Amino acid sequence: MTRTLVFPALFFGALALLPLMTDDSYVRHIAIIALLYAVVVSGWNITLGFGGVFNFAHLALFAIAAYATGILTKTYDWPSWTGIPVGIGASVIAALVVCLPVLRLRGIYVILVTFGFGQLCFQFVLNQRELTGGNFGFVRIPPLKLFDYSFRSDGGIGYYYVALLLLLITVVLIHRFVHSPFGWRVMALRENEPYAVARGIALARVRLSTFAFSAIFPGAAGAVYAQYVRSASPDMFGFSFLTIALSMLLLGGVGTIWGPIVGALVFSVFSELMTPLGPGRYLVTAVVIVAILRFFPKGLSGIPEAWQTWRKRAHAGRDVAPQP
Amino acid sequence: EGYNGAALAAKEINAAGGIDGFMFEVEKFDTKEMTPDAVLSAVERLKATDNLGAIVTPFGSLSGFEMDYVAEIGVPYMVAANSNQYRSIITEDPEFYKNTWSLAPSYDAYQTELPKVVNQMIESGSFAPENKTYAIIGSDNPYSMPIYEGLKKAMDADGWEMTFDDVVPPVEINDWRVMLSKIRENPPAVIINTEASSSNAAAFMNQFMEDPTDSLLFIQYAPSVPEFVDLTKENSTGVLYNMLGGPISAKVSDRTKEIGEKYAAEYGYDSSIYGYICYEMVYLYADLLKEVGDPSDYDAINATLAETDKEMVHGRVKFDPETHLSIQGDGYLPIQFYQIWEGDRVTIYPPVYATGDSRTPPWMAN
Amino acid sequence: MPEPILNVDDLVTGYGRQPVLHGLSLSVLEGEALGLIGPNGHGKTTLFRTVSGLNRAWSGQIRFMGEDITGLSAAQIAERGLVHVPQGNRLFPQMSVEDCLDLGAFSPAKRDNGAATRDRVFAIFPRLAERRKQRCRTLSGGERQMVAIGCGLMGQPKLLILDEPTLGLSPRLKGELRDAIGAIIETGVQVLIVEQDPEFLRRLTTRQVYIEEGRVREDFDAGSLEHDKMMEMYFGLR
Amino acid sequence: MSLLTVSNVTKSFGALRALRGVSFDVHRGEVLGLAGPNGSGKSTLFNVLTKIPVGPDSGRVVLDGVDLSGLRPHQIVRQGLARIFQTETDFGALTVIQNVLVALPRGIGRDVRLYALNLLEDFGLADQADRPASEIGVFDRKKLMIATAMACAPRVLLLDEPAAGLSKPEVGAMAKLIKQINRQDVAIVVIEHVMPLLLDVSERLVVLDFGEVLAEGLPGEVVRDPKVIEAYLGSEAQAHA
Amino acid sequence: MDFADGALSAFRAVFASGLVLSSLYVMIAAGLALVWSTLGIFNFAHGAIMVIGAYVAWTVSIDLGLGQVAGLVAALAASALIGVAVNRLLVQPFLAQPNIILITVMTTLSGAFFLENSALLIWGPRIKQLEKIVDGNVFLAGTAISGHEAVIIVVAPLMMLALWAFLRFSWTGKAIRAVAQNREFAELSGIRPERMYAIAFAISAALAGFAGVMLGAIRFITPTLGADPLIKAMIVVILGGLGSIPGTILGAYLVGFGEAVSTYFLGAYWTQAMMFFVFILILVIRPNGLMGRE
Ligand SMILES: Nc1ncnc2c1ncn2[C@@H]1O[C@H](COP(=O)(O)OP(=O)(O)OP(=O)(O)O)[C@@H](O)[C@H]1O
Ligand SMILES: Nc1ncnc2c1ncn2[C@@H]1O[C@H](COP(=O)(O)OP(=O)(O)OP(=O)(O)O)[C@@H](O)[C@H]1O
Ligand SMILES: [Mg+2]
Ligand SMILES: [Mg+2]
Repeated sequence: MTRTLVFPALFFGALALLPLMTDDSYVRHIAIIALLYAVVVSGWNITLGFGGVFNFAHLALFAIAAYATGILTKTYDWPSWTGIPVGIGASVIAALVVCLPVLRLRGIYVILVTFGFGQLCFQFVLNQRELTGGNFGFVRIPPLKLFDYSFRSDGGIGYYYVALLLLLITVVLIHRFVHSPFGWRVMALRENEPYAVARGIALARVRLSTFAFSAIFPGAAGAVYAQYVRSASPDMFGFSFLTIALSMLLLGGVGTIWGPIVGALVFSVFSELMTPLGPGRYLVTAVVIVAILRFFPKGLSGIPEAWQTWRKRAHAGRDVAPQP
Repeated sequence: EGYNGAALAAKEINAAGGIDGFMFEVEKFDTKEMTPDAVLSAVERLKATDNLGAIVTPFGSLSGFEMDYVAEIGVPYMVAANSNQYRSIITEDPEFYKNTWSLAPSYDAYQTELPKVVNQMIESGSFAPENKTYAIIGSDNPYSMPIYEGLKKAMDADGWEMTFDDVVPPVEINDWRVMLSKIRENPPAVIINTEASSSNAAAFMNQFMEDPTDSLLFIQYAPSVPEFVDLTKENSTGVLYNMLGGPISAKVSDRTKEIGEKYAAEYGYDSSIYGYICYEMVYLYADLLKEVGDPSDYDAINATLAETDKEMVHGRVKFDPETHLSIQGDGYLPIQFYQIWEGDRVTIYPPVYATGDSRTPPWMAN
Repeated sequence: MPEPILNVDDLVTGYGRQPVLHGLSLSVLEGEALGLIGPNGHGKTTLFRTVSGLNRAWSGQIRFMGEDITGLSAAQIAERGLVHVPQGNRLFPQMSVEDCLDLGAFSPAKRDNGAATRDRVFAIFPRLAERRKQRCRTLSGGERQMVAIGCGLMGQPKLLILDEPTLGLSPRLKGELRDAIGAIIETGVQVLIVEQDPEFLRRLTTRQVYIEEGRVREDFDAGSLEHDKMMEMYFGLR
Repeated sequence: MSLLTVSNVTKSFGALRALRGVSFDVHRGEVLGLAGPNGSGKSTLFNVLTKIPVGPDSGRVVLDGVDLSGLRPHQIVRQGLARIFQTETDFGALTVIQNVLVALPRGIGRDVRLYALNLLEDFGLADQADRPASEIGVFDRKKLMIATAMACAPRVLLLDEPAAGLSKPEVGAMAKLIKQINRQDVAIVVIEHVMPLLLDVSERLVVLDFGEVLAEGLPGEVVRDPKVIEAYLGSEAQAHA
Repeated sequence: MDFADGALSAFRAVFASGLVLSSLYVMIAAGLALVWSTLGIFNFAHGAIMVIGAYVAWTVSIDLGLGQVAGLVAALAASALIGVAVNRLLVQPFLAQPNIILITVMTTLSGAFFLENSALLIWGPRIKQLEKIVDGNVFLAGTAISGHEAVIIVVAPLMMLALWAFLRFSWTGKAIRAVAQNREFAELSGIRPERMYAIAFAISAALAGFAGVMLGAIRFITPTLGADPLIKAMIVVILGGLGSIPGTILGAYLVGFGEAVSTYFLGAYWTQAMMFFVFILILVIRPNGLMGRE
């Protein structure tokens, strides 16, 4: 037990100390965004990785949470601390709505319908310009404030710790999920749907719960994101956010607790480093994604295992890869 | 192109020995997909840049939300588009945004001037409408919508009657036929399209010309983009458009001619408006620096910037202290109306800058 | 002693890191019909898949009619006349029986004889002729097994490998299938069969091999005393 | 006494009428054998009884006085009708014991893990409890599938070809297992083509052909029915049995 | 103008516009449907291949001035080559993996980004356009359309028909379907899956290239030219249903006419949202598409 806690403790300890080591606001900005992505992608991993449902509306949930937070706290003057609950609420409700058609669908159809849902939201945001700011985005969202402490002060350090706290909660929740009967049922449905139903698992209820649970994370992250960058833009429904998040997930490894987190952090740093390449960075990114998928099908979190396999085989003195 | 323009200006200034020993360096900060966090990353990287003197850009984001961040840095920030958005934010607290100044004027004139120009054409005989009807198409984005609404009001006030009204979403539109055929059912004297995307507008132009009606065609702004003519070729002859804050025609302005030639010589193709403006921004900054002497004294530079009164490629620039936009109108930045004729852009309004007369579009020559 | 038509020598293979066959050797002699038996999950199917090129051999050698075929692709091996009818197969679910059979003779060299071979298949399995236009996925288990064997025959095999052809078939179909396979052997095609039912094997094959834990355990001639003993020992059957 | 009553159940796939009005009873505590040629509708019958994936087009299914027509598939399982599939199925990524745990109904008591371990013990799987299900052998996977069905606390257990592909000794073990389960007051319906097993375990036999009940009665009588021999057994096979 | 007249001309406009759109969608969906309905792989790079086809045609026929035929040939060759590369690099290596659907979505999306951004780097951001293969306008039901579009209206369904016949009757076509339905059994029958995949992808990509060339003359060539049509084509083939070429054709005409009708009656404003809404609705009612099988 104590040993299993060493890695998480080191990980969060190091992250908690990061602001003490550097006060470069650029580094901090990247860190905040990366942490928020880690939360979003971890949430996605619940439906996509553990649940085996290709929910491509996940990033739309993130965007919906950002818009909901923005609109309620700016247009309707709700206090800024309601942002996270509002984001979670909006995201969960939206997730339940997307889940309904998905109950009947499979495979690529799920991808397309959920993606279609995102597009529908996108169209809605464009069309309701009065409410959402149309394609220019919704701007000047009030920043997060608690007891007169504006999280914008001190170079956004408050946001950093909020994001870190969110990630910590995420890890704890997902860890409990994976080791709970609910989590096993979700995985059982992924493994074999008819068999799961034949063993008394209520498909609709479990799936709806899965969606609702996974929606908590983009909901919270979307709210903080909106309050941090102080805007929500319709691009958030588009392909670019989606592919960024999907790359993170696949890069880190689907269906593991730490995979998406590692993926999000590594990918964020990587894509920032690539910015100077201009459009060329897309080429590099695309190549890297495909290469990772090709050589580490389980993502970065599968590397230790792949390494072990390789070592074992090297020891055994076999040279041929025995893949069928 | 904005970057190219700025780089060209910096190169010239450096070649001339710089300003008070300061050499200029232009660095590009990519906002990637313009997602909020990417724009913010660009700002953060800017912040971390040593010896940052000023930021020049056509516009930092569609929504203008980056201004808050730039305001915190305090560095002089010059933009040249998206005025409505910037204005709406700045007027809330002009003092807070004291470093942000727009070389583009307010877009209000887009809403009002068209009836005057049409009347001028009627007077000059180049347009003889059978009746006073018009069709209008709006494009649903925060830039075009006020113009669309304003134009409707202005036309109605001038006694025009609307026969068709529709709004298109801010996406790629390739098929205007259904809309055009509705317009053709009842041909109006004037067709107004406020579509801001040049390729959408070009598609509209081409499809209109498949079966043109006896109507004057006015497309707001989009035809000013060079590729509009490439894409429509001879189809575009006769179309009207207007532009605020655009360079004054090279035929009447030496400055425009000079920059345009330099730019073409350097990069091998003609610049769009942003190449000109960013070029001018760098020169404007050079003036400020000369006066203040210390590039790190942002407050002084901003204060001087606020006092700017300078004749530029697009007219006389002086800022409105309320909105931080350039003042528009008589003596300041003009609104210009153009008519495309065989690929040439003829300024037909205002008379002072006109390079030619308006003519009856070829499709309605009979 | 006749020349072996198929010779498997010291074959090692498996899935992932897990070996299933641990140095298996076996040969099919000219003119004989060989049967394999053995408990579940001990590598019979894996052996067949490796022989026909679906799985790769980790080490060892497979020779067919004197040629080393280790490492060739399944398609290349099929072209040489070693045809594998896999276990519990779905066929091409959306295609008609006829198309399915035709594709069995895909390689250009075999296409020419396709029509003639098809008539032969229909002669052996008249039920398929009745159902030539039906989609494979709607066929019953027994019919599907017939189509699978039919496809194998379309490949004009020199050696036909059948993996549990009676799996899940009704007793009656089992009997019919046995007769049909008998008829195929009559036409001079050599067979290598895996089957759980020793009775079935005993009536079709001339020699049986017992496979356990990825190795050939014992080797007997049918009807010998040791054979009966083995049957009793492992199968509780007299 | 009838525990499960199936009356006049029909099911069509497009033009194909897979079940054409099937009726029979399953008595409390008995093992009922279900035989019939390939494609006669046996598996389809199990599918519609459990509504996986969909229920019958028409007809009534009553389990211990409860009409199943209004229930969803998972509710039917909870009502006490559990099945295994014709091919081995499991939740490969979960461990053996988790496979059982997900199938346990709620409120079975506090120590569910112990309960599950006991169940696995009955099937000789307890020593594999913490291995991923994908790593255990074929026969064990078949047994695991039955164990998870038992975890649902069924009153009627539907077995679809439990002995297909098993070697002779394994068939014997399977027969023993079936009888053992039956002793726990669970009625069993077993589909099987492996005649020794079918005749060994079943107390009554129903034979389907073309989606209709062809024969029903004591095994010894049914296998001598000429209609059954003609449609299902074939002449020689009967001699064996 | 009286009411009947108005209704008639409305009908004509909708008909002409719908026919042009539908035919475009048929053309774009053809290649997509080939790999999707046979191999079950959704190639998100299809739109990007179209773009490259259009650019190559532009370079050869306009920039180098070698004429339209040379441009078309070069575009077909280039896109077929890219198709083979997409298959080799983005599809083949992943076929053995269990979540192949998700992985190919990801790899082909990456491929699309790669191609689009390569196009941006090679040809720059400036919009280009190809010449129409026939000049002048044609009147269709009293509405003017360009001659080029008339050609598309005729060619697109023929293309689909040819594709259908190819898959249905030719040895290669049957083998492609066989590989998709049961790869191992196909191998045992002597079919080489890699070759069949390569052929299918090459043909599919060549069709994309052709669509790109045709489209490049009536729309404007930008690196993202393919994005919007790809989404429409996606809707088309999904509505059509897996494994159903006739379904794809039906889907294309439904989407095209649906779009025209909706633009007329609801306005362009709501049409996009409408499309997605109806799309989701149809899939909820018919989870395997209009004419799809399981
Ligand atoms: N695709 C696979 N991946 C991993 N392991 C496999 C795979 N296929 C088979 N195995 C394992 O390989 C071993 C041998 O299996 P194989 O199918 O060859 O046995 P068999 O003798 O044919 O059994 P049966 O009589 O059930 O057909 C088994 O332990 C099985 O679990
Ligand atoms: N989903 C389906 N769609 C179409 N036809 C089906 C479907 N499921 C089963 N069938 C058909 O219904 C008939 C009965 O099938 P079923 O699986 O019930 O047979 P069975 O008696 O279990 O045969 P076996 O002993 O071979 O398992 C068969 O002809 C089969 O092809
Ligand atoms: Mg086997
Ligand atoms: Mg069955």
